[in-house]
Amino acid sequence: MVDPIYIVAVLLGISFSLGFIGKKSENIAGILSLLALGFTTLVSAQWFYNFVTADIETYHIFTTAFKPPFSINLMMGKEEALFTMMINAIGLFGGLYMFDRLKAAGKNSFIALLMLIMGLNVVVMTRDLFNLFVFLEISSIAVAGLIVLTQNTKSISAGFKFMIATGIISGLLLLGIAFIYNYAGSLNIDHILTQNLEAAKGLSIAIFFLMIAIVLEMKPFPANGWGLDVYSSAESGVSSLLSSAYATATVFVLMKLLPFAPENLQFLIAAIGIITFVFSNLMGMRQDNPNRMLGYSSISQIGLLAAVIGISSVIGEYTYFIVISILISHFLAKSGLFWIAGIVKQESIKNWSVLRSNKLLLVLFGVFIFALTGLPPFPGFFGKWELVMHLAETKNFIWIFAVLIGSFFEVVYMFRWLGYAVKNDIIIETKLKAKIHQIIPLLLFAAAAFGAGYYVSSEHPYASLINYLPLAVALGFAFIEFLPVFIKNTLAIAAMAAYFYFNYESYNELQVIFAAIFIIGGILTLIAGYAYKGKRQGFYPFALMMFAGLIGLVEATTTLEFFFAWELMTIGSYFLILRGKKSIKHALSYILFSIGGAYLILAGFGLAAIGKPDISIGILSNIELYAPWIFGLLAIGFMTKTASIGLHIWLPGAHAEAEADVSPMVSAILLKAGVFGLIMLFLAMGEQFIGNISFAYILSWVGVITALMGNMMAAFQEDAKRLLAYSSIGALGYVLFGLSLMSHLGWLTAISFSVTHFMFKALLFLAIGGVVWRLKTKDMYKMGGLIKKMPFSFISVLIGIIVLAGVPPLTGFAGKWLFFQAVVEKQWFLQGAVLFFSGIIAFLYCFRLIHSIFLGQPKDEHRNVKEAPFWILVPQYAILMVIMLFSMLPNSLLKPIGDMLMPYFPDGAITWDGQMATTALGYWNGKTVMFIVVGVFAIVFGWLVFMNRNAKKVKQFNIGYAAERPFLPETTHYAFNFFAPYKKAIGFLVAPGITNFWHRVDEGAHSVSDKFTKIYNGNAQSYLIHIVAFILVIYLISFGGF
Amino acid sequence: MSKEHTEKRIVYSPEGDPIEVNPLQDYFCEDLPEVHKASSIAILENFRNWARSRSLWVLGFGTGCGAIEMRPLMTPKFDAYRYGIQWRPTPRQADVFVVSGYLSVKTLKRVIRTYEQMQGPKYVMALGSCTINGGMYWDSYNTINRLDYYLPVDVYVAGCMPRPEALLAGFDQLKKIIREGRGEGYNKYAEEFAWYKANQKKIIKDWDMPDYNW
Amino acid sequence: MKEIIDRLQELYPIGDFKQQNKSLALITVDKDKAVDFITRLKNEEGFLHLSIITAVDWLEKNKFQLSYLINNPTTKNSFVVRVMIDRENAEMFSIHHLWEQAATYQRELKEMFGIDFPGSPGVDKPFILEGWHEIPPYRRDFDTKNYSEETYFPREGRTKNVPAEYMKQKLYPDE
Amino acid sequence: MDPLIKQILFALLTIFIVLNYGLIVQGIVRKIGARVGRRYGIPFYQPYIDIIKNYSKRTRISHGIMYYIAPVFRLTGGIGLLLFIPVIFGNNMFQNFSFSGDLLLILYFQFFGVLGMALGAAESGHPNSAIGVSRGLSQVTAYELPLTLGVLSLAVQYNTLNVSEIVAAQQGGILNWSFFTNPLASIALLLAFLAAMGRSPFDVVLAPQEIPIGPPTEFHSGFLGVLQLNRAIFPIAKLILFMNLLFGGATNWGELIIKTFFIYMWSVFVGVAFPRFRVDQSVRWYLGVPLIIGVAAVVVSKFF
Repeated sequence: MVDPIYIVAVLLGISFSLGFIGKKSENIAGILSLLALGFTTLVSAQWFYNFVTADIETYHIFTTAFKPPFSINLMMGKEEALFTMMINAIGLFGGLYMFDRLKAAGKNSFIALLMLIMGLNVVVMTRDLFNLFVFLEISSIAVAGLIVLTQNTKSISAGFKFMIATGIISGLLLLGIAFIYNYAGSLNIDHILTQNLEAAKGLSIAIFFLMIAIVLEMKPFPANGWGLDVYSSAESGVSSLLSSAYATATVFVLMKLLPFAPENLQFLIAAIGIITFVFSNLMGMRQDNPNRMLGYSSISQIGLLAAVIGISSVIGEYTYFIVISILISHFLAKSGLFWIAGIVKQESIKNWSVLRSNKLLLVLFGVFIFALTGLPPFPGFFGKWELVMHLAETKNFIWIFAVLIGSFFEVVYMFRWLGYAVKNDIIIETKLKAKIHQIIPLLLFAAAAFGAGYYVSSEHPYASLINYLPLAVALGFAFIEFLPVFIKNTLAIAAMAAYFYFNYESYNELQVIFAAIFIIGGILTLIAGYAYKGKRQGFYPFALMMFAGLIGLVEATTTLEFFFAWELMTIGSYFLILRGKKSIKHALSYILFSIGGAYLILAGFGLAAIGKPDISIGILSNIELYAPWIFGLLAIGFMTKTASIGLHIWLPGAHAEAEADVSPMVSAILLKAGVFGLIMLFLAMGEQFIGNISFAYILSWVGVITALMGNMMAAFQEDAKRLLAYSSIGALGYVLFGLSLMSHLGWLTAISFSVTHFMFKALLFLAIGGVVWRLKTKDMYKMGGLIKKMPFSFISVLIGIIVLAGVPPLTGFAGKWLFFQAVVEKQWFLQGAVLFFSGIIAFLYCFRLIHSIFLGQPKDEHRNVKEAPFWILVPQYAILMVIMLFSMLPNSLLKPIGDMLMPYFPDGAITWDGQMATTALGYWNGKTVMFIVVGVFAIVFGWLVFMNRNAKKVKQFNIGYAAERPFLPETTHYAFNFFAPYKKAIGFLVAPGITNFWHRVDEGAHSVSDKFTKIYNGNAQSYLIHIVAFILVIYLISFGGF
Repeated sequence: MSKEHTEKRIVYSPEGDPIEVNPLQDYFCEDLPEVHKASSIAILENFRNWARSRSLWVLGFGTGCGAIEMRPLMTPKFDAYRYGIQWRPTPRQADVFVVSGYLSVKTLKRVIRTYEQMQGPKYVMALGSCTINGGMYWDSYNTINRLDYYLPVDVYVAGCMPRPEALLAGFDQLKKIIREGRGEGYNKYAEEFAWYKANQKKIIKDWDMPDYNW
Repeated sequence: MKEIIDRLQELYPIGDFKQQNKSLALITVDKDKAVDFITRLKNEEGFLHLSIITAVDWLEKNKFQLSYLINNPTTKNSFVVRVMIDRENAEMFSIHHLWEQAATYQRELKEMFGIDFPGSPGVDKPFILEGWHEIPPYRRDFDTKNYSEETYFPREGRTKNVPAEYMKQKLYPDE
Repeated sequence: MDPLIKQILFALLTIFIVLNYGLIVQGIVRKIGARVGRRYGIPFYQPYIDIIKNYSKRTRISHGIMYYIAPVFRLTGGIGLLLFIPVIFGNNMFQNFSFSGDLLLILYFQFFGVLGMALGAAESGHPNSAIGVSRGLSQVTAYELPLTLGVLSLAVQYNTLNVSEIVAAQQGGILNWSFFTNPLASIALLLAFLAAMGRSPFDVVLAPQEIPIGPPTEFHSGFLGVLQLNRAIFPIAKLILFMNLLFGGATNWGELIIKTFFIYMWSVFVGVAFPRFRVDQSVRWYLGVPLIIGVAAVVVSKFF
């Protein structure tokens, strides 16, 4: 193995030798520097590899013949190897990325780069305090040199502020070191640590200065204005060095020096860190400039790390794992994002739509955003999970709250940015061209993000259980994007079918039901994808990712697997929703609600794991502590997905704007993920109480109001898909109510209704999607009379609405019947009556849907429209056949579900006699009802045909029109504001109160963020005052001044 | 009404292809009426005629001043309900069209349209001298003289205006006609359709509807 | 009434003043000054209400007479302002800017007499008649009886009687 | 005889009796209305003549397939509803097909015909039809709420949703009728019944003078004939249901006719006395007093 001293030696040597190279030979200088950096990267990588695989001993380097504390010594351990590897890598690839920029600035810039990296390497490896100070100085001077690469007022003033600030910091550091030397009589870290620090009076002041200097290097809120100016004005490549290399080294220094600090100072550092994390992210929401936004993000991430390190005594041995996983995510993602920002060169994130001109960059951008926000499968995900778990374990609930709220703020602005990039309307003509030396680092870092994710999860005791196969298949589709839709669709269907075929036997009944909804339902909706032409890029990886998540939910045995799958599903569906038209706003609100919900789930799982030996799902069923809290957190988390009232505002837009086959995916299938979660929760935890009131009772009302409001709002929509989306909200209210009944019949209702809802909602969304496909509008009043043009779609919608409305003899009635029996049995009459009422309101929108689109007056523009594409009809008719089967033989659906529920709710089951269902209260025979209705219908129909056999077919305006004639179909088709009188009577119930509430929350957060951002006025003097005031305040706090 | 609605126009399909719309052809059924033979089974047809005569549903369409004489029919004093006569609001469900008084050309157009929208067998009862020979408007530039040139009239009730008693007598007469199987005015209309249409078109200059309004 | 006219006599060439009764007077004004005059009556003399605009066909004089009946709601006096216009290419200035409802009267006059009011809203749209292609029916040179006989299939055998004599004969044939 | 065939024959008999009863009662009600207005009025058999007349029409037009089968839906809804209700208590054969479902099936099956009819009316393309449907559906939602509460209250009282058992529980004297044992639920149900019958003041759906009889405005000839058959059967089926729920059912046809006739009179008298509500008025009205009575009924039967 190469001695690590050569890292320093080579870097120093090359940078000195660059001085001898002629003025014109920047190329040679550059290549030499890169070679040097490559060498150092390899050296540290080799050390790291050996540490990981061979578990070798820590290596010490002694610079002179004396042993420490009489000489300076360096150390190469596993941590050092990792950190130097990261620093060298960013030096190498950052240098490569900036190659032509540095070359243009002259060879001295290469020297600055090499000095920076060299300095940081030593900062990491050294065990000597003064040495640390010296090399930190060298690095910061090198950084200042790099900052002023861009010769404009902004960057020069930023460089000046940087020098001033680091000057103060160095002064403090030096002061601290001097005092320590005075009291401890040594500069060697290990040596000082062996002494009894407590004993030395006055040493605490010394350590305070030392630590505060390091903390200031991390740019804590609010004394970080100087850092932000650097991020926003320096070259992107330099910012990436600063954010990734410099900050990484600082984090390591903090870890190294932490043992110096007494317990209370450690907590103070942690508090500073978490405050920085929350507030920087809060202010990040207000940013429009990408570099400055990334600056806020960098500062916040480092703040989080400082917080984690600060409370390492609480977290214990896992600190290292958490820090490393979060840091690696940050390191890779932030450099990548800074580099992309350097290529895009847009001052406002709104203009990032230009990124669409380069697909590769767009994909990389997405990967980095996900890595940064801690979504799976990237390492940050596991870091955040472990962090929350350990904070919960030690009951630091406020910390959990702070971590999650800060992360949530970060998600807000990162995904807004991503949304703008993928979907914003601003069209900029320039085609982005990235040079090859800029692309290579990006690609390598993106790959490293995946690799690191896999590595980190393999280190984790439970993460290694996660089934990566579905995710791998989904990602695999990213590599066959060049294939036409037909092949990809077939492959996707085959993959899902094969997965189901090989696995379903290992599922229990509940899992089979939901796996069937997820996978068979998924296959059905995928069939509609054959209707698309071309390549349909960016659809299959995400669709399959969503299904991978759904499958993961069903299969999850640990809470970590469950959460992983939940996040995966969220990501996939986010992109599917983002594909729709005008989706940018809706997709953002979708991801925000989903991630907010996911964080609640995370917190819930964290609380659940307190005092438990493992994290299997089963721990939910024997919880002693905080049970109502856990139940509440998890229930609300799941209810964001089922879009219960209050949490529903993301749904209508998201589902309505999606594509023809995506709407059924997200509406008929995805929502069931929330149902599955709730079922799991109820099964595990049973009834929970707040005081005397049962949670189930509260949820029953939530479900009832959701159903009522969902249905009522659906009745007043003009947009067909929005109508169906609101109807989904209402239907999920039914399911929630059914579950909250906590009885056999209630659950039977809920689960069978979930299945039925999947069928009719998929049917309706596909049929309406087919109509919209042909008509290119979603407004119902612009349609009309399409029954003659689209008879097959009409039949689908007809059957769909009959099932939806629950009118016998079709299978929808089963749900209504069961539900009524369950209500009477449970004696929740008021809820039952309101729910029945909302079921009747469903008639309103059902009729409106079919009337406005298929009946009434055909429009002139639609004379030549064709029936919906064949492949969109195929799944509809497959579903239709199943509906007919279940209608004829209701026990083929209900009996297996009832049997499945027997172990959980043995009382009150239905007795079956053939197709005759009997409960304690009533009875129903689906088959005879069907026969009677069909029989009577046939006879009456025969009679009518006999009477009216020679009826004259007439055209659309042959109507008795008060002796006049209609003139235009548009003015004759009564469809707009169809339920005007109804709206007049009870429209006040559907005033957009909840939407307004969330808007106000949004505005409030942004205006708070605005207030705080104002303290950064760009003035060096005020930044100085911030720093001094900060030090003073911290001093007073730590020494009891307050 | 304004003319542009009856002229040809171009609309564009969702794909942007032009579609030519010819309102008269495209919105209205263009077929001509057919003659419907009475059933050859005499007893059946007699039974049906009895039912038709006992259930006369009148279209509530007052064309002229005579409409005011129709209202008292439903009051306790005359009570036409007892003869199975009642008013229907839509031509689709009505059997008898009572043309109550003078007809301007403009109204005639609506009357023809409405008459054609009724389902056969259907009957026309014309009130007052105006429908017989023009009455006091015999030399007006805008009022027709003889209704039977435009529609097949089954019963005329003379007078200016006829009182409700006369109307009842008219209904009685109509019943007799129907019972005897002579209430085939609508078949006559179909048989001599060309002649009726020519007469109608002679005075309705801007003919902006199909030849037969189904 | 007379006082008003006396006052305005100097400004407008007013001819043929005739006090029909206590509250109604007829006056004739030149076509060019008519709108000006009516405007003055409305704005300064309180004749705020336009009751009707109608026309008389003076076939023999080859003139149309337009009569504007305007009313002062406080004094309850009315003027009939008469304007004589040529029968050929009959045309008159519109007063719809004074009273909106004038446009309707003007539309009717255009249809029935063929008097044009350029600028009046919707004056060319058919008002009552649908598809009328003859000369305007209220002109005296339009022979309505002849038109009716040619167009509307008169019933043969229609006879005319003097009602009183006919009824006498019918009821009391012996006397 | 095969029991199934016997059952079908009895079902046909039920339909026949109810059809005739429905037509005659229609005529009688109109006759009573005439006599109240001091008119002589129609002959009581006038509804028969009207139906025969409509079937005797020689021409008919069709606006499309849904329009064509809408009357079939409507009549199937009426007949089906009748067949699912146990008509005569204690008579096995006149229980008809009530073994195939309980009260809930009946409540939901009502809508089968309504929705089918609404679809057909909509296909006629007439705006007045669509307006009528819009009004009708709005009104349905409103009166269903007190109706449901009343039914729930009865279900609690008798602890069953089986109509036959509800009737059985009311046997043994007038005072055992739900009308007396559960007056609040009865009031709620009878108020809902008014709109269910579609008579004034809740007849804005048809509104002959305003939207020429609303949904069926384009129906005529044979189509109208089928609708008229339904108009005879459907109200009687509803009457029988209310009789079963509130007035102890009937043990023979005579009792049935007397009871249903008086229940019918309730809606007739209200209709004669009150003018028509607008839709928003009737919706608001049903969400007021009847709703409160319904809630009270449920609360009372749950806790007392």
